[in-house]
Amino acid sequence: MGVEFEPRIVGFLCNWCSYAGADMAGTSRISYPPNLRVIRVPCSGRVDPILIVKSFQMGADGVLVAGCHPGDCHYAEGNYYARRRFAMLRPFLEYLGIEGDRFRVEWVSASEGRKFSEVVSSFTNQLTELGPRATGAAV
Amino acid sequence: MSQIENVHTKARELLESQAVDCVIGFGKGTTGGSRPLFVYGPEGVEDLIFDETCAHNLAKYLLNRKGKTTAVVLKACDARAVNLLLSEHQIERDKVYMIGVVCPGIKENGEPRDTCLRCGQRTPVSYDYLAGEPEEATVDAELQYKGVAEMEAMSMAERKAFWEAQFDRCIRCYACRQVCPGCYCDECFVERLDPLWVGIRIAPSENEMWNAMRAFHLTGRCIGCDQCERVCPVGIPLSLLNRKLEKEVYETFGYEAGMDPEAAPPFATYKKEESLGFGE
Amino acid sequence: MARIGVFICHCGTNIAGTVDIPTVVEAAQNMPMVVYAVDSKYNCSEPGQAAIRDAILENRLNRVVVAACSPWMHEKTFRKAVASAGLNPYLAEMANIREHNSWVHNDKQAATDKAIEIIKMAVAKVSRHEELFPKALPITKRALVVGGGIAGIQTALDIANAGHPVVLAEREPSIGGRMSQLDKTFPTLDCSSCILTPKMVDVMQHPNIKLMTYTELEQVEGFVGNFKVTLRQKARKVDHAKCTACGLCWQKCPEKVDSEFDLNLGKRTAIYIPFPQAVPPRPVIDTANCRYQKYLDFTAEGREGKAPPKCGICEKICPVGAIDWEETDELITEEFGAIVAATGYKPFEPGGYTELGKGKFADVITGLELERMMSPAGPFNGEVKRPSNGEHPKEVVFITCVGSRDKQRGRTYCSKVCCMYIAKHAIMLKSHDPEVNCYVFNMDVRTVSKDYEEFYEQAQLSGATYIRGKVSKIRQEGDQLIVRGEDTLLGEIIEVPADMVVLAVGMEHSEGAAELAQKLHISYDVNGFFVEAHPKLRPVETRSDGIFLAGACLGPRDIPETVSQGSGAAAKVCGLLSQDFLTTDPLVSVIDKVKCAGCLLCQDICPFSAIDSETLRDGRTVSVVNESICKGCGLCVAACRFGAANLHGFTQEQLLAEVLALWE
Amino acid sequence: MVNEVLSPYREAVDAVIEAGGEALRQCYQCGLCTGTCPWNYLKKFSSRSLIHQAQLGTADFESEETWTCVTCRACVARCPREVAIIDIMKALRSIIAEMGAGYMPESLRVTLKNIAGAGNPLGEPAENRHQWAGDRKYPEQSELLYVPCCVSAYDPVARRIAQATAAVLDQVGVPFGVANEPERCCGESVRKAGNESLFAALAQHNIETFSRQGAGRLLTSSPHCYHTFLNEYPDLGGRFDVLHYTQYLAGLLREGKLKFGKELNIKVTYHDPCYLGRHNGVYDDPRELLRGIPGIELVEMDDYGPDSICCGGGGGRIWQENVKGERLSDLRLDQALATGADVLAVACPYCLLNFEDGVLTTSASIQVKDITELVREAL
Amino acid sequence: MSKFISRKDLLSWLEGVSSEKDLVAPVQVEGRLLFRRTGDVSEIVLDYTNTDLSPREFFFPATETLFTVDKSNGRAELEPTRVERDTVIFGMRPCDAKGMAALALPYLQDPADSLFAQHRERTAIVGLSCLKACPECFCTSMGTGPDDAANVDILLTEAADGYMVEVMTDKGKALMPDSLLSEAKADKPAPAQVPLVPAEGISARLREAFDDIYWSRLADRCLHCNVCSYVCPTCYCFDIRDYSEKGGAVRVRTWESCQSPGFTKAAGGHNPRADKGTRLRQRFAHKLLYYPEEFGTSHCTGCGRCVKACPVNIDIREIIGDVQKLGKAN
Repeated sequence: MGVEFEPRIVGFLCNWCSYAGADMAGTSRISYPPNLRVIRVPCSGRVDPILIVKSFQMGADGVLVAGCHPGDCHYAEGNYYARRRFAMLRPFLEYLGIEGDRFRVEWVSASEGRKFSEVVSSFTNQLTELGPRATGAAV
Repeated sequence: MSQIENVHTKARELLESQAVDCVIGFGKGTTGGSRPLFVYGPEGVEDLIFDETCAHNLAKYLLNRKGKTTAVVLKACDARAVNLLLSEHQIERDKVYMIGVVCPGIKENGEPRDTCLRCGQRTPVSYDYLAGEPEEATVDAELQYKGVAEMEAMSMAERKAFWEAQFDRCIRCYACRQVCPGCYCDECFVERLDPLWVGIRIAPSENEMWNAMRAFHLTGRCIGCDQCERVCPVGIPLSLLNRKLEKEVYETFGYEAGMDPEAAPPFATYKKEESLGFGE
Repeated sequence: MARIGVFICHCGTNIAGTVDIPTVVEAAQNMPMVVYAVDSKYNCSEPGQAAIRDAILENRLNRVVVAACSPWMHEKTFRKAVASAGLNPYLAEMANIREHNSWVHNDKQAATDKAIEIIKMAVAKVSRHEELFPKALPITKRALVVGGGIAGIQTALDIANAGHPVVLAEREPSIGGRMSQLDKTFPTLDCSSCILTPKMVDVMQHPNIKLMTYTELEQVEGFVGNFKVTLRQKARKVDHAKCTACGLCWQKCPEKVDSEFDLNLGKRTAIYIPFPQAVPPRPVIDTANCRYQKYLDFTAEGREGKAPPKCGICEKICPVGAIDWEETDELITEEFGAIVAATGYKPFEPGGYTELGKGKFADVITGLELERMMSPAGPFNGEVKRPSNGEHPKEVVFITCVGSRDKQRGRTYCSKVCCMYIAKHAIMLKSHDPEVNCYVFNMDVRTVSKDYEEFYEQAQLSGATYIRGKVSKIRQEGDQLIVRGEDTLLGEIIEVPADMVVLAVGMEHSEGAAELAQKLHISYDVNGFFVEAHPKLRPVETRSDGIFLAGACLGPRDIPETVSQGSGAAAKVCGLLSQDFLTTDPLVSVIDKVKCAGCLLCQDICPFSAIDSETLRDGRTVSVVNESICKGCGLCVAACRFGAANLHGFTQEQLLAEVLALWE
Repeated sequence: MVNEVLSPYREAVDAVIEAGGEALRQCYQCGLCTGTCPWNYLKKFSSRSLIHQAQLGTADFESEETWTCVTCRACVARCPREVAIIDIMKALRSIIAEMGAGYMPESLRVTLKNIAGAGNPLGEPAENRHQWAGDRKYPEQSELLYVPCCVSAYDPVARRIAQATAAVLDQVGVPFGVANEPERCCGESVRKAGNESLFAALAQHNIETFSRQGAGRLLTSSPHCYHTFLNEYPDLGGRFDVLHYTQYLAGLLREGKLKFGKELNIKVTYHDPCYLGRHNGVYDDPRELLRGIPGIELVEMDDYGPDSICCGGGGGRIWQENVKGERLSDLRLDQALATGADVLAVACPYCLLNFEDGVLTTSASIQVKDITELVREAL
Repeated sequence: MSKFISRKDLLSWLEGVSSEKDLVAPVQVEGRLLFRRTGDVSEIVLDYTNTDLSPREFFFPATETLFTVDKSNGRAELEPTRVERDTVIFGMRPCDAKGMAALALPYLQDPADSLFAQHRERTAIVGLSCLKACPECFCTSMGTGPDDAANVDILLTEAADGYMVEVMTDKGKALMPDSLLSEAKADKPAPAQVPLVPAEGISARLREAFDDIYWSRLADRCLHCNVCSYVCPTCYCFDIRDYSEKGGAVRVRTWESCQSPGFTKAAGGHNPRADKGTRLRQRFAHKLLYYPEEFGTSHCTGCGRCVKACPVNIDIREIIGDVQKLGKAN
């Protein structure tokens, strides 16, 4: 093959915790692989599942949604609703033929720069191991 | 009196007393089966039939009759659709008169529908008037998620190939959507221009996006009438999608759509302490 | 057509050190709708901002992307810069190529490629930006304080003194709260009622304060600056406008019941004021115990058997005819700009500690019961007596942390005040009776405020013996209680014979705290205490704008802290009410009435109850966002299948554009 | 004489934590455990000090105290920091047991050797396991499997329990099998004595045996077996429906399948076994069963239910000698005598043995009976 | 006497065709019978009444890129799509063949649609006459018939052990040279008996019944899915959109239907056929009135697919009957 596979990851980060956590990783200069493309959202509860499905349709190898830890949502309960939606979406994606491991939901607080970098690293590694999504993949 | 005679009597009474403007029920079709029948006056009441060919879910038609008083003949699954529409504030309870019928199990081409084999309900969960004698069917628990379980047992690659082959046939006629009592958007996401979620191509990628999102929009809302699958002109097993989601919803949240119009649907509520497998 | 300008920041070498800026500039120039792309050493510097301003004017730019640091850092800066060129500030977007890129990647090629894509996404997003305008809303300059304890009293007085009208609502017949039950206060040993009563009177007499006792909060609608609150004035059966507080009724009432105020150690009558210094000094009739009311109920229900006596003495004796048997609960709706919850705490109920025998042994009492005993106005006229035999106790054992710091009882927190009130009790008991010996079983002694450690020392000097260890068992031997536990310093089991045992019970959330929180749309923690907006920086605010907190409803507090918080909450309220208009953030949700099918799911899930229903002329009911309440979380957008809800600044179109930009 | 100075010994702390005693970090030394511990009515035993020594790594592995705890769980139930004190005790013991360093009571050492060798604490030949049943042969294959516990299978006194239980089951007419020769000690006291590897081997063996016998439900006489099968075997893959016989019989009583024919006319007090009560919250079923026997007046002791005092047999103590005057069973017997009861009812073979001993040595005028014996008498 | 080809020879002929051209034939797909490109002659179904979808997708594909825009050279260049391969559709029923002809009339009217013209040009139709009618058929009432050879290049009629062959066009002749054929030994079997529908004068009746409440009552039942249009061999409505993709742009044409609510929605929001009754009427008026008026032939071929596929049994045969009565009543 020669060229190593570089997964493309779409990441929806909640503004208050995870986006700030990613900033924290930056300010702390904690490096991680460059495969994630970040879309800032106010809350993980803002992430319409269709955006995730659309990302996969376009060809994303992985989708990450990161929000405040349950109980710490800036909007008190947004991530609780998000959690329910994603809990249904993940098995559904698997059912359609998209490995559940390609869709990650993580809780990263504004102070968890290290955790953020670990999440991106481990997700990138995991997706590299899974390999590219077969073309014509469902959705 | 037989069930259909009771329906006739009740329909006549409702129309004569002008308690309702219209009774939606089943009439005889031209190809040996039945079809939806709209009766606007007592004189048409005798045309109403009910038998094992009455496959349609008439609850869908209530969406076109907002603000008008309507009586509707409902099988068990159809009554759940009414409950769904009630819980989603699409119809008003006092404008709908629910004539429940005890369902014998619907047959297609003489064979029972798979849906009906899976269904333990013969008597509607809700009704204003029940035309038949209540009864319940016993169902083999294994049938409940038959098909879904087989899908789950497949490998990822097999499942992917399976759905690719299925969606490849889709012609995007939207019959599945049009017949579904849970699909009533003014403008379906698939037809929106901005945001353009799905292009207009009738092609694998678009077909898959369409079918996947349509099913997901029914998460916790599908009442299992499987009309989508019944009307699909190219025979895509759509209920496999919906039933997978209903299985997840039931196993995770213990919720079944349309059973109780007062119960909070899964996406309308949450429990702080619930563990759904995301990092906690 | 969008004319987008892209301004790429070197940030010194912070970005330029890792990202090949010329390549990025060139790539940006070729992006769709980009008509201008340029780099700058420091975009955020004054010359950097001026360059943006000039470029907007020269190139007739109508959208701007600043590729630099995190929006957390400079979003406001660049919005201002854009606005200074006459453009709507919300037409700017930041591409974070520093925190999310140059600072976390070392490979120059990868970081450059990533920077280009980040900018591409921002360009795609900004092309869908719209002009947004904040709104101004008038404010109702009036505050509601819920709870008439010392926290609520202080809050109400401070707001009223600043010139704003206040309604102080208290559910008991009198204000005063827990503090009014105390005898003395630590560490100064001031008489509690001596310092509290004047404040209570101030409340009653203040022209800006409307006092509503025996009143509960029923419902809260509206939002910051414009709350509509329904209060339930419970039926008092006494016309307070007529009553002169002569006291004849409560002196003559024949029905004696346990006094809640005295923790059932004393009696009160069925028509009563809870304590002599009650404010307002007007009685209410306890209808559950009133003889005449029982008679009325009996006849009204037409029950059989012997009717209760037809009493009505109060009515006969009242010189002004203030007794009103017809009076019922009344719902009063008022408008407020701000609400303060100061609903306090209740003492922990120690019955679950079977080994301590509260309820089984009469001489095991709680600290608050001891307060009532020691109070000169209390049921025992200030004499401390053993409930079992009425004798003065000589050996008194105190037990700390009852219902505090105990996971087994689900009470993990320290109640903060118990150590100090035990010290106070020990000192006071000794001063009541020099022969008393006090023993304090404790885990730690916590003396964390001004003069507290000295006060603890004073208690020790007064003769109290502190034993380190938790009590494992109390048993009765003769007429004494044997208190057993390990003295952990000796490492020996120790047994102390006692005439009386005082349990230093902790603080619990007040009755109905969760219900109140739900009405106010504020959060409460696992212990039932209300949650502040930020534990350090916003200690008296909540996440619901316009709703503030003070005192022990937030968690265990002593009086000084409670009073400070009352003043703090009052300052926050005054700050709010001093404005004429509220400016709202335009990054809020909006619901398309045509697309909305009226399923109302968004209303169920909106954490701020910011979505109302509206019935249109065609008869359809749809959801409408109240922009003043909406906080812009976007939950409604993700929940809306119809595509009716959208969130300014993070629209579906914008987020989709960002996704698609990656595959352009 | 040079004064010995203590200094914290990190490696020893780590060893305890490694052995499962991580809970010690939570302890804030309030001493409630010591005060609660029944030993302190008889002798000095400060569990708090022991934990503190473990916190500092200065635990004395040569001390007898390591083996004192009866794992009765009274302290754990009250500990305000929810410290798993039993785990700490277990961890200390396992350092000794697994590493062979430090003091272990000789009698316990012998018992463990017996269990390791013969599969039962008494060191009896495995083939004698079924002797309690006399000539009666019970099927080995059964969905419902009665597991009598080594003590009631081998001990000449405790055999009463197994015999009575089997007789009751027979009379009710429930089809059941008996765990026979291949069965070994459940391993509960082995684990509490710190020997994890021996426990694992026993558990593995028993899980295989029960599975081979087709068991779906296990019926135990000993709360110790009950606790182990219920709470510890699942982690090793042994998932059975586990019932103490008092639960099972109470169930039969509720269903009307257990019927009594005789009135006993006695006053009974019931001693809660720690492993049935505090460890597993079973307080009501035994009492329901006793109250269901015609003619029994049930009276409670001063401390009962969650406050009940241990007989002294838990945590491997049953295999160790207690000098007179230091027996928890005697303390408990006094409480029982104070109620004026004719019979002290128990539901655990260890309790039975300890109280029988106590009655013998103190000539207390009370009979000790297992509940199952009373049930049999009343049938 | 007619020509004849044995079944065996036919299959080997098909084998030969499929090696050179795209062979399209009825194939069983998950319980449905569909025209599919196939290289495997053995999977071709020969014994059937009709396919579930019409063969129109091989002339008017569900989705087709009309042209792509290439911007790589710094200026936009339009690249039209070309039909590169010859196609042979085997097994088309006369009703569908008539349908393909009906489809061609509007598409080839000046100015002709070049893509359609290419499809048409490069496609040969091998028809198969019907010996058995399906219950929904009414072709004879719509200007064609079970053995109508007018619109095919070759017409086959099943006979013992083989097929009677009628080669109708030069294209047909080139495809199936005489050398493959023998003289038939028997007469051509009788075609299927197809029930009649009273279609005489229906155009005029429809015009008279234009404003009747009949349509809105019929629409009560109609779900307004696109099934009828999409199974129909002659419906030719489409939608066109441009998409920018991967640096370039494409213009895409797909099937659309007069039944979908947005079909006639104009910019600005006005929709002349906003209600379901007028949309439903449009379909039947187009089939039986507007098209016949413009092109002089029926736009319905009586294949019966819409009758079979309609989820709520909206039956054009019944409507023809009803409208005849309505027209007269007025």
